[in-house]
Amino acid sequence: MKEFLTKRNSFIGIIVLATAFLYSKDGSITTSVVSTATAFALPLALAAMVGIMCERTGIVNIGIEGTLLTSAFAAFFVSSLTSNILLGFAASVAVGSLLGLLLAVMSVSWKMDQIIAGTIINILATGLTSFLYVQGRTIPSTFPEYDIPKLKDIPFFGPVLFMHGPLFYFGIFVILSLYVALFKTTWGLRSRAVGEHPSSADTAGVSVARLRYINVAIAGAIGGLAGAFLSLELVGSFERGFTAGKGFTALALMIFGRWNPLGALAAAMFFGMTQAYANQLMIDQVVQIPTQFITILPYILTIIVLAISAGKVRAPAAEGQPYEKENA
Amino acid sequence: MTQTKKKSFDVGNWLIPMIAVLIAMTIAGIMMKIQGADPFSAYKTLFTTSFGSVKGFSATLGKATPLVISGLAVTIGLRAGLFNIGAQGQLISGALGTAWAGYTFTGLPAIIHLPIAILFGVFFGAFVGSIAGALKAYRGVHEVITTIMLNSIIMGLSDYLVVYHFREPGQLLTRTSEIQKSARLPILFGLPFGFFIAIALAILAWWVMANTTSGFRFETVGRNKFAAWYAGISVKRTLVTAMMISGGIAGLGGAIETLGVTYRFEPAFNAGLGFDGITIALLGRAHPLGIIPGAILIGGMRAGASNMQFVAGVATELVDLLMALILFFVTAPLVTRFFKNSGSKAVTGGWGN
Amino acid sequence: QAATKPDCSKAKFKIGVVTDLGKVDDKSFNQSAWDGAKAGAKKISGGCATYIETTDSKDYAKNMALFADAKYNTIVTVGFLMADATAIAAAKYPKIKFIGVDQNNSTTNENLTGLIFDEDKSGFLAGYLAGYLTKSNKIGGVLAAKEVPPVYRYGQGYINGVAYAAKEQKKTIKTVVVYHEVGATMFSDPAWGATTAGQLLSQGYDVIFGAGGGTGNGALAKVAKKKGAFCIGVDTDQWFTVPEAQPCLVTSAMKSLSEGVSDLVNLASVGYSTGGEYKGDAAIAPYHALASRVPAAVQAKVKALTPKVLDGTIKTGV
Amino acid sequence: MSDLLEITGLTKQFPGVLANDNISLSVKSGEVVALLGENGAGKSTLVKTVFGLIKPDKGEIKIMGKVMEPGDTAGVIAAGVGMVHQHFQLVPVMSVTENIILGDEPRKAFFIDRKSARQQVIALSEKYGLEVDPDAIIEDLPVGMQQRVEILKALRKDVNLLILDEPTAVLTPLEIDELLVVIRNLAKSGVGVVLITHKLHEVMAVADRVLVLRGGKAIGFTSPKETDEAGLAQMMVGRSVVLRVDKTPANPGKPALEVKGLQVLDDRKLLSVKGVDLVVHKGEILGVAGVEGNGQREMVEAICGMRHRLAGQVLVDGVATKDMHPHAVHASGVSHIPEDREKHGLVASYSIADNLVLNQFDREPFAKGWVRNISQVNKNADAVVEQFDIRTPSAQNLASSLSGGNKQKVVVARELSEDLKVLVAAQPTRGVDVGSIEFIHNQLIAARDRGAAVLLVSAELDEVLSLSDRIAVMSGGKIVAIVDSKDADRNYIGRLMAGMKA
Ligand SMILES: Nc1ncnc2c1ncn2[C@@H]1O[C@H](COP(=O)(O)OP(=O)(O)OP(=O)(O)O)[C@@H](O)[C@H]1O
Ligand SMILES: Nc1ncnc2c1ncn2[C@@H]1O[C@H](COP(=O)(O)OP(=O)(O)OP(=O)(O)O)[C@@H](O)[C@H]1O
Ligand SMILES: [Mg+2]
Ligand SMILES: [Mg+2]
Repeated sequence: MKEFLTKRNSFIGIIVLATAFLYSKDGSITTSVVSTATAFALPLALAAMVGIMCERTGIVNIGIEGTLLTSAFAAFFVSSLTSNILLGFAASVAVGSLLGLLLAVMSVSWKMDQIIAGTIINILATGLTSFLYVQGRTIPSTFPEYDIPKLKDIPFFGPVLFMHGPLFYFGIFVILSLYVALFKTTWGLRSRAVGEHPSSADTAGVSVARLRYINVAIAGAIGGLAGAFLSLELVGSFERGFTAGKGFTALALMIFGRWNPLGALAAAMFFGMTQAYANQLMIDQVVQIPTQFITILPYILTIIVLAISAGKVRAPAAEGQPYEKENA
Repeated sequence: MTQTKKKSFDVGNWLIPMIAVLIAMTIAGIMMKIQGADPFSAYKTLFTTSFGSVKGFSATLGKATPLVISGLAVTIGLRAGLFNIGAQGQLISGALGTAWAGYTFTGLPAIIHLPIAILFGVFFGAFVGSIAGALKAYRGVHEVITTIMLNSIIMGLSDYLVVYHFREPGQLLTRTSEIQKSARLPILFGLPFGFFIAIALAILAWWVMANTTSGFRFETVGRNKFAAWYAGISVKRTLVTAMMISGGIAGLGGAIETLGVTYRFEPAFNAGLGFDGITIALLGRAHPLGIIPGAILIGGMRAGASNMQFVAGVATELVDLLMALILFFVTAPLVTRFFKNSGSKAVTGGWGN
Repeated sequence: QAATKPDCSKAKFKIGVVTDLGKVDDKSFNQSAWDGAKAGAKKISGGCATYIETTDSKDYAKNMALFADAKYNTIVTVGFLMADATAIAAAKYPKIKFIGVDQNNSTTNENLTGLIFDEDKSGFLAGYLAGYLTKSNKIGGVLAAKEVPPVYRYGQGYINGVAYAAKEQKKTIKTVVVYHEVGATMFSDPAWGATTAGQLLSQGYDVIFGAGGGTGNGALAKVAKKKGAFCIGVDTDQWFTVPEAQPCLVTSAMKSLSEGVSDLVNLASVGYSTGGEYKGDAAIAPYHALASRVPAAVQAKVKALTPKVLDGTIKTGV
Repeated sequence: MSDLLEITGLTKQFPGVLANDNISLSVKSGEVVALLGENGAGKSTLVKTVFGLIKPDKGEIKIMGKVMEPGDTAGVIAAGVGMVHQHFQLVPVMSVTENIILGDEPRKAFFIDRKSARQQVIALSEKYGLEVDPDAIIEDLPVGMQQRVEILKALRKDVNLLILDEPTAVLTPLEIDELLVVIRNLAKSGVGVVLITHKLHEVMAVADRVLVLRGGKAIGFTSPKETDEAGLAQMMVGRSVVLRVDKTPANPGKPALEVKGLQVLDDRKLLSVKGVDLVVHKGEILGVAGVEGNGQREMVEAICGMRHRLAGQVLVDGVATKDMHPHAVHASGVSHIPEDREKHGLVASYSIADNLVLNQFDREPFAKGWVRNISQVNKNADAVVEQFDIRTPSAQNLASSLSGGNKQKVVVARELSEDLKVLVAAQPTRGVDVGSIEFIHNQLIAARDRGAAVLLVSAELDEVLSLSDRIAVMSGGKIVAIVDSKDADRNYIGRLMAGMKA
């Protein structure tokens, strides 16, 4: 935990306190706002996990947006073809990991510039999904909301955490296990070593290329999960430009969360909260300030928080550089 | 950097992209067939309209101009080790500033009005850029976050300003009044004047990076900020300056687009220009001159898109696909290997430094 | 987008549609306009319609010129953003009949007709219906940016419609419309639409109006998952365009875009053009399967109110 | 019994450099083979190839009779080979324990068994008498300590063959003696050892056989019995080398560099320089002796304006210099050979030529006002490469392609290639071959004789003793004694360094 519970993150505490205070004033509204926030947050958090997985092993992945878009499309397209959302889910995970592999081929095997590789994936995704998209298709159903018995009756936390669909729970599970895996397992140790100082890992007999391939592919699969969550659980449809820049916001959240799964989750939650409250301000019509101000609030807050907490964030050192054995 | 300078004069560096482009176009052609359009007439249209006629070529250069400039903005950032995703926001603020100066000041001769309007654009772009720069240098906030956030902030803010303050009288749309005649960029030999500015700027940037002490400072900070610090280069100041210049250039892009093409500010007008800049910069391997051919090529495809759809029924998305394929084949060592076995070297450093 | 696009080069009467940023299959106004043009073309002997999808809002003029230079007889331009460009083109090509969808037209060019709608009226009717359907007395809307005039008219009409119903019933109903942030994604952000709709639902809002391309559709899809809640679509009868919303879709606040376009195209084909502005019909869609959930009394009230609103005897206050 | 290691006809060509040219070598168990050679001779390349880090162009490598797959590091490790790398192979942000167990972690199911890992490390460091803090983060450790970790990493598994690439470059005399004992014991227990070092007395002390490389070629074998240090030096450089520094007595002028009450924090924000006063006169070399990590680095960086001065002053010719402003300090006539050449000294992706003007690129003649004078930069480079004998095909090559010693030469050359008032030299000959050491030493003395005040900081006690006119002993962040080199006694100073009251 120590990577994550730094005093820099004290703002999380402030949010919690603020929420608690608001809850004491109006429970039901606050509950609904926070549960909305989680819905906003999860896809962002999952997208951030894609980035963390890759960058912790030294691969910059700027193609998250493209991965989300393509896999969301695959999920929708296959579900509607086969009228089976499970197949759709499988498809999106498969497509996600395929894009991961593509990134791995370009950046690990061909040692291409990784930002370029990611950009290629993004443009390709926009073009392909829009090109293959056929209107009028619909999916048989979406993943239903499943309220976890007992837990759902806990005031506040029930609605916020335990009244969602299966992909939501799965997503949370993935994030938590990624944290554990990264900091407690041998796989995590080796991955981080590869991301920080590949030649050390190499000289210790860890295959840099292999580990990078595996992790980037898994990251892609997580992107697939995020895409499926959007199109099969949250919305139940697909549109062009469906992911609306979440993949880029995720990059910010990843750095905001200092390449730590829990950090990124918190950052995403913070982001979701500001969005949900922005909506709430409109709903309650308390303020007569222009909507633009409300909508840019989250972004401004993010910058302010980072400026104050002066996150001298440190990226994995070997990130972005292809590994040449010879220079070991 | 003596290295990079040699690169651009090496024949292989021109031949390989050519072949890469051909391969990309072949694949795109196959997709057109699948989609039921005729690739040959499509490409014929593309070339006759975008590169064949003076009118068409002028249109192409018109599209290429903002791409060259925003590509240049991103390139300058990359040189100093900064990944400026915020060209979009900087470009928009520049466009708005210029538009305001363009329609507010009346009765000025073009000689005075044009430069003033352009300066406004450069200033606001530079201002937004330097916010990210300062946050990076003095607070250690990563430029990728700040620029992504600033993009959204600028989007909302510019919109607020237009809706509540600068909106054209009696206008429903979110847009400003049209700029004065005196603030419009002329057409030179049937070609958009802005393009000449863009090229001049690219050459200047290349020369500065390769031959001046400032260029050397940028490069050094970009490659090893500790060595830079040891060598007595003010890392903080360099970071701020780099982002300021990068933003200023992006702002100039917005200015030229406003003064030469749109004649007013309207949010939709500048959509995506800054992001294309990233693609262009990478296509040009972050070389100030290297970005020009890429910009012209993509500009041509953008200019010819609707003709291809009208004449050959090609779906407009194919232009995006084509862009992706070209970037892929130009940068992937597939083609390169075929000639000399040189792995492509990275132009960006991740979020490191 | 696999469908091959018609080639009209040989046709006798050529109709060209220039879309606003967007595609002819956007389930929304571009699509309706395109359908209208096709329908119109069918009714004309030797009529043929085709389209160009604008990808850069600086290309409006260029794209119209493509049709004009190819001697097209009628050019349909879709969306309020193209108003100016269309007016200029109309002046430049007096022989060609221009139809500007969603475009107010103050010009005197008789070859340009602005096809406009009182979105506020259909919005008002939808709101009125909502006012009678709500059990929680909380009514919401999830809309694209309010900077877009038609969207704004829908929203205001809706709010006032609810107020009108509330006055009739002598009760207070809370009405809220949440607008998306203006910008590139405002019509294509279903995730936001769905999540925001969810936020409203979880606070007891039980009738929700989703208006604005994919963003609105996202809201509809979300409401469809909530038992007992109603949702209201926009522009066309979305019972057909957004089937996933059928569980909640009680009606849609429509403007008869296709009909309007098709009518004007046919007028044009006989060489007639009204010039000025042409008011297309506003209406609300049939209840379809949800008729059973709308009390007969309410259906009657709406039926009675509709003509008064449409002919303006009842003001929508927009 | 068969050879542990058998290399036959190994050849490796790097762009522009034939690093290894048909080299053959065999190592028996229980034998210590030393590799000697100038910087760039190909020593590291040879051992890296053995360890599977470099794929050879030609040649075969057998370990314990088994032919090795080129580039199969894991296989080599499995065969019982351990290696200490010249450039530390440690993950800076990770703990000592994590670094040592990396690649073969004790585990419970998927999880790392941190407890037993920690115990392993403690046991290991006791077994070999190399003391380390298992929980310390590598980047917080002084290089000497990092070197110990690197060695422990190699010794962790019971190795049959141990390769050490310049393991003693950053160790203190005591540590070196300890390490040599470890090596001898390992050999006794049947381990084969390949040792690369530039310190001839170490070779004489432990080596059974010596293979000398020059320009990638194997010049031949010898052994301590057959020759002496001078002989070894001659064999590797190809000419006779003066190993003892002979210099005229200094004639100090007035104070050039004055340090008054200097206090400095280290990276962990702990007070590491606790009030230092120093005076270096024109025309003298003041050597600072001390065990690594006693504040020398922080002191040097503070003097040179690279680290904030918590308290105190640094004066050049009586004028106070600006804090935290390297450029200003440099402009006032202070040159600085930084301790960490890779981090501060060089821009790896720059040409050698650009690196040679790194801190004067904006001055005449390398720039006229705003414009750089590239041709001058290149002219300068060709001259310096010639004069300082930097081994490279061209001054336009990237600095990253240079061997360790040659990188150091580039930095030294740059700092000495201008007339200077004060020279601050931190570890100036670390990892440099005897030929170059001689050269650099002569350069330092020449600078002194030109009237420069030289502040020499080195972990090499011998270097300090032989070069300095006066010696300051630093311990625990303080100057504990300043003695005249004439009456400086090795053991006495050694004890002071170790922090004992003499
Ligand atoms: N190699 C380094 N070692 C120690 N600190 C460094 C190093 N590089 C950068 N820094 C820190 O980052 C800051 C940026 O360096 P910079 O040269 O901009 O400082 P500065 O010279 O005080 O800036 P300015 O000249 O604009 O006041 C420095 O103040 C220093 O604290
Ligand atoms: N990755 C590389 N690419 C290009 N040249 C290289 C590379 N590694 C080493 N060289 C060159 O090969 C030659 C041998 O290098 P090597 O590191 O083996 O020398 P060395 O004997 O270890 O020198 P030192 O004593 O300084 O460590 C040098 O000229 C060096 O410049
Ligand atoms: Mg070596
Ligand atoms: Mg070496």
